Amino acid sequence: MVDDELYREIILEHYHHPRFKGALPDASMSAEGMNPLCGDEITLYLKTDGDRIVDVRFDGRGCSISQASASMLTEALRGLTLAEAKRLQERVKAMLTGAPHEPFDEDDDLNALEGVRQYPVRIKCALLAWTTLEELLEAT
Amino acid sequence: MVDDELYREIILEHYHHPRFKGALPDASMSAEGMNPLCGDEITLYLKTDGDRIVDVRFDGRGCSISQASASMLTEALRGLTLAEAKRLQERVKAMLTGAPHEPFDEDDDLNALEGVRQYPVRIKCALLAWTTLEELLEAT
Amino acid sequence: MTVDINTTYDVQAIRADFPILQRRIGSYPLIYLDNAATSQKPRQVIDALVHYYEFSNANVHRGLHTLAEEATEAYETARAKVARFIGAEPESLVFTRNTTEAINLVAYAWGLANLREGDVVVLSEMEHHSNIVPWQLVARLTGAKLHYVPFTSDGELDSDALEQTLRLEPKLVAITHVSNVLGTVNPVEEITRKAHEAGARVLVDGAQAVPHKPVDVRRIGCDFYAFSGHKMLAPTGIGALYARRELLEQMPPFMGGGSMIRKVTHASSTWADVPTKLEAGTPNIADAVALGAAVDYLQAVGMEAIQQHERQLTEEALRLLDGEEDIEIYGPRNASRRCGLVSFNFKHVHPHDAAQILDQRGIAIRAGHHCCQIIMRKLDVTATARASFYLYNTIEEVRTFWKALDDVRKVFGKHGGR
Amino acid sequence: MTVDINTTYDVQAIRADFPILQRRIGSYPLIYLDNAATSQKPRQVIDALVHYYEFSNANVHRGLHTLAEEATEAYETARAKVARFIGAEPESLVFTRNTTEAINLVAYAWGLANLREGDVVVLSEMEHHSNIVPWQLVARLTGAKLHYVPFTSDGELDSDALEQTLRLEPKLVAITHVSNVLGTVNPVEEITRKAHEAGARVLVDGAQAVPHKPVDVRRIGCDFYAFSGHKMLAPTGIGALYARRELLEQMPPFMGGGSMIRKVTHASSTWADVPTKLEAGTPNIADAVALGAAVDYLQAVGMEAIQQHERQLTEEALRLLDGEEDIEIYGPRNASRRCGLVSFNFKHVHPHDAAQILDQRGIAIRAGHHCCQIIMRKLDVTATARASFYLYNTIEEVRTFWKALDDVRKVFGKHGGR
Ligand SMILES: Cc1ncc(COP(=O)(O)O)c(C=O)c1O
Ligand SMILES: Cc1ncc(COP(=O)(O)O)c(C=O)c1O
Repeated sequence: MVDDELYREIILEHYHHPRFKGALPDASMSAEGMNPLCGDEITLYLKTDGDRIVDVRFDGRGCSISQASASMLTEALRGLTLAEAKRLQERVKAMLTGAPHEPFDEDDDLNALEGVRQYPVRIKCALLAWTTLEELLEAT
Repeated sequence: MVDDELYREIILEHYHHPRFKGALPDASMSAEGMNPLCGDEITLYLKTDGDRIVDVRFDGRGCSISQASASMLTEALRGLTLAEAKRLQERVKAMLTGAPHEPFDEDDDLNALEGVRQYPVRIKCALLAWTTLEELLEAT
Repeated sequence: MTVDINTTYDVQAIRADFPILQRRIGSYPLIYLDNAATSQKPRQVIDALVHYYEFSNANVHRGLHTLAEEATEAYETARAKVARFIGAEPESLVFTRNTTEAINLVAYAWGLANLREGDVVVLSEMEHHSNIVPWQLVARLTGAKLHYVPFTSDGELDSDALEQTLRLEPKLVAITHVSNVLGTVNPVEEITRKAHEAGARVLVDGAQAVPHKPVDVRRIGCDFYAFSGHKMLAPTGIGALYARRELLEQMPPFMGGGSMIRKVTHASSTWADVPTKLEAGTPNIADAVALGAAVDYLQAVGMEAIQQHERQLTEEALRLLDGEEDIEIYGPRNASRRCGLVSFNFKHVHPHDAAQILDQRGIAIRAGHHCCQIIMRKLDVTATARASFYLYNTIEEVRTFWKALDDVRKVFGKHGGR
Repeated sequence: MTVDINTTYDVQAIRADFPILQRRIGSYPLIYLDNAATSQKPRQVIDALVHYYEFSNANVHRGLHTLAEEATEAYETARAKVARFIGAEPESLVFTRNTTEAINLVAYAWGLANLREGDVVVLSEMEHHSNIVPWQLVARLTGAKLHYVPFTSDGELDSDALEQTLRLEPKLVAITHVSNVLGTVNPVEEITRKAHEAGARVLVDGAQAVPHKPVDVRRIGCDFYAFSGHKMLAPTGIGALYARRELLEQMPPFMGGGSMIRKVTHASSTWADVPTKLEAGTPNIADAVALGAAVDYLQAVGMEAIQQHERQLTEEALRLLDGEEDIEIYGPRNASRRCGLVSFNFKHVHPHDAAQILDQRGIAIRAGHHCCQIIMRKLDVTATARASFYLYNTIEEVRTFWKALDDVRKVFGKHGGR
C-alpha cells in the first residue's frame, strides 16, 4: 500500500532532517528556482573559495522529493570544484530523465532518487534543486 | 428526383424572366442587401410619388430563389402606398419564417414562396429582397 | 438514466451512466475527487459525440446539403439549450474553448476597445489565473490599472474593501462566482448591483458555479458570464461566454476569419450578426452538441438536487477533517456558504506527498496551487490538497478518502516527524 | 484498416472504416464531396475519443493522480505525433482550435509585438478570410499596411508581382499553401526563400495541404504553419500552429490563464516554457488525442498514396467537366498543379441551385464564396460550386456526380433558359 519505491527511507530521512537548510548570508552566488506546476520554490546558495565550493545551503518549500533532493545536493556539493559540481549535476539529471549515465553507488544517498523515475510528475520535483544549480553554474 | 416543392414553376419563371430588373436612375430611394453566407447581393430601387410607389426595380446576382423573390417583390409593390408595402413585407416575412400571417391566394405568385420554408438555408435567399425592403422602409 | 428529482437522489443510477467509474487504479476502485479540475462524462454525452460523427458530421452555416443542414441545426439547438440553462437568449451566447478563452475574448475585444490609460479594473485576490492574467496582458496594452479586493480570514470576499475600491469608479469588476480553492460562493448579484451603481461593467467567472448550482444570468444582472463545458459533464474543448446582447453588438470582434464576416474587401471588412461575429473559423461543432447533451443530463437530474447532494458530501468532508488536529482547512467552515469542494493541508506533510499516497489507494485528489498563486501567497503555503465533489460521488467515497489519510500519516508520521 | 501502400490502394477497405459513409440521403447513398469544408471521421478516431473519456479522462499537467498522468501522457504523445507528421519537434507545436485560431494567435501575439505603423504585411488575393481578417484587425491596431499579391487567369500566384511586393521589405508574408477555391498548390518553399531574402517572416496557411499531401515544415523553411484537425479526419475543435522555436520563445503570450504561467503576482506574471506558454486554460485534450489517432490513420494509408488517389479523382473530374460547354472551371487545368478539389459554375445556373439539386441525389458539394470573397470578386461571380475529394472517395462517385449535373439542366434548362 505504501510506495516504497518512491518514498525510500533515505528520502524520508533527508526530508525530515534536511542538511544545510537556511539562508547563507555571505554566499558568493545564489539562484532561485520554481516549479510552476506546483508552486514549489527553492533558493540555492554557494560559497566558493577560488574554484572550490566551501559552503552550500538551500532554502524554500516543497514536497518530500524536492526537499530531500535539495538536501542531498547540499551534502554532495560540499568540497567539489565548480567543474565537478557541473559534472555531478549532469549525472543526476541524466539519471532522473533516463539518459545514459554513470550509476551511483548503492550506498550513495543520491542513488535513492532513481525510484522517482517511475513517477513522471515527480521527476520535476526531484530535478528542481539540480536545474536551479544548472542555472546558477551557467551564470558564472 | 426534381424538387417540385422548392422549384415551383412560377419561381423558375420569375427567375428566367425577372420583372423590372436593372438600375433605376431616378429612384427616390435605394438600399443594398447581402447574404453573407453565400455572397448574394441585391440593390432595391423605389420611386415614390408622395406616399405611393410608382416604380420599383431590383438589380444584383443570386440564386433562383433570391432572384425570383426579388422579381415578385417588384411586381407586388408597384402602386402600393409605403404603409401597404410595409404590411406586405411583414406578411411575406411571416410566411417565410413560419409566423402567423394572412395566407396568400393560391394564384398569387408570392404563394409559391411558401415551399421554401422546408429548406432552412434557402429561407435567407427568399428573404433577401424583403429584408432589404425592410431596411429601406425603416430608413424613410 | 432513471433519476427523478421527486424521489430520492439515486446516486447509484447516476454512477451507472459514467463508464470511467468502473475503472480500478491498481487493485482499488477509482474514487474521483478531482471534479473541480474536470468532470467525468456520462454515456449520454459520449453517445452524442459518436452519433454526431457517425451520422451528421459536416461544416456548419455555409452548406446547402443535408448533412450541413443537420449539423447547423444540431449546433444551434445546442446553443439554445446552453443559453436557456443559464437563463439567456441564444444570441447572447458565444461558444468558446473554455472559461479562459471566454475571459480573454472579453479582455481583448471589449477591453482593447474600452479601456484607456489609468482606467481601473477591479479583481479579487481569490481569482483563478484565468481571470487575472488576461487583465494583466490587456492592462499592459492599454495602460489600465488593476486593483485586487482581498478576502478575509474566513475566505470571504472583503465587502468593505470592495466598496472602497468601487469609489475609484472602475470600468470593470471581474470576479469569480465560486472560488476553486476556498469554495466560497460570492454574492455576485449584490456585487453586480453595487458595481453597476458605480458605473462599472461586471464579468463573472462561472467555471465552478454552472456545474454545481442553478445559475440565472438575468437574475445576477452581470454583463459577462464565462464557463467551461468540461467541468459540467461535457467534452474538453467547449465552453461559453454569455454577454448582454447590446455589448456583444457594440464590441469589435476578437478573432478574424471565416463565418464572422459580412463582407471582406482588400482594405477592411464588416461583421456578421451576433453571436457569429465572435466565432471565427470552423467551430467545435461536435463538442458543442455534446455540451447540449450534458445540459440535458444535468437538467434531468436537477441542479437543485445536485447542489443538495454535494452539500451533504461537503458537510461530511468538513466534519471529518475538522476533527483532525494535524489538518488545516481553508475557506468558509459553513457548508451552506460554499460549493462542493474542500481545500486542506496536513500541517506537516506536503500536499504532493499526500496526493501521491492517496492515488495508491485509487483516490484522485488534486495538490498544487490550483492556478491561484495569489491565494497561496495569502494563505502562506505553496500548495494545498483539494477534494472536490460532483453528482456521482457518494458519502462512502468521502469516508474512504478520510480514512486513507491515515496512510499518509503512516509514511510521514503523525506530525510529519519533523 | 487493411490498407498497405505497397499493394494497390484499397478504397473499399478505407470506406469501411467511415461509419457515416453508410448513410443514405433520401433513397440515395451519401456521396460526400465537401471534404475541403470538413472531412468525415474513421472509426479509429471516434474510438480514440470514446476510449479517452471512458478510461483516462482528467485534466492535464497539474495532476499527481493516475488519471491525470495518463491524460497528460496521451496529450503529449499526440503532440509529438502531430509534430512529427509535419517534420517538427513537439516544442514547436501549439494546439489551437483550428487554422483560424492559429493565424489569429500569430497576428495578436507576434503581430502586436512586431508590427509598427507603416510596416508592410503581404497577403495574396487567393487567401481564405482566416488569413485576411486577422491581419486587417492587427493592421488597425498597429498601423501596418496590407499588400495583396494577385493571381493570374490560370489561378496561379503572380510571381512577378510577388517579387515586386518583396521590394517593399515586408515584415511578414502570409500565404496559403493550397487554395480552397482554385485548388492551386503554391510554391511555398520558393516563396519562403525569397521572402526570407527580403527579410520577411513567412506564415503558411496549410489548412488544405496537410490533409492531402506530405508536408515538411523544415523543408519549406517557413516561420509559422497553421492547420486544422477537422479537415484531416480528426474531430472539430482541434488544430495546430507550428512556429520556429526561437520565435515562440521570443513571442509574448496570446491568451492569459492557467498552465501558461510560471509565476503570477498582483502586478504581472512570467511565462511557462514553450509551447505551454501559448496554451492558456484547459486544452481540448480529448480532441488532441483523437488528432493523434487521425495522424496514425493517415500515415498507415500513406500521404503519398492519398495524394496519388486524389489526383486520379481530380483528373477524372476535370476531364468530365471540361467536356461540358455550359460549365466553367476555375483554377489550374493541370491536375498535377493542384490539390483534390474542383470549383466550377454552370454558365446559367446559380451554384446554390446546382448544389440543392445534387443534394436530392445524395451528393454533397458546397456552393458559396467559400470564405474567399476577394477571389469571387476577381472571378466576377458571387459564388462557385465546389466538389472536393478525400481518401475515401471513388472514381464512380465522381462519375455519378458528373451525371447528376444533368438533373440540374433538367430543372433549369440546358442554357438556364435565360
Ligand atoms: C485555405 C484555408 N484556410 C483556412 C481555413 C479555415 O479553417 P478553420 O475554419 O478550420 O479555421 C480553411 C477552411 O475553411 C481553408 O480552406
Ligand atoms: C474559478 C475558475 N476559473 C477559471 C477556470 C479555468 O477554466 P478552463 O481551464 O476550463 O478555462 C477554472 C478551472 O480551472 C476555475 O476553477
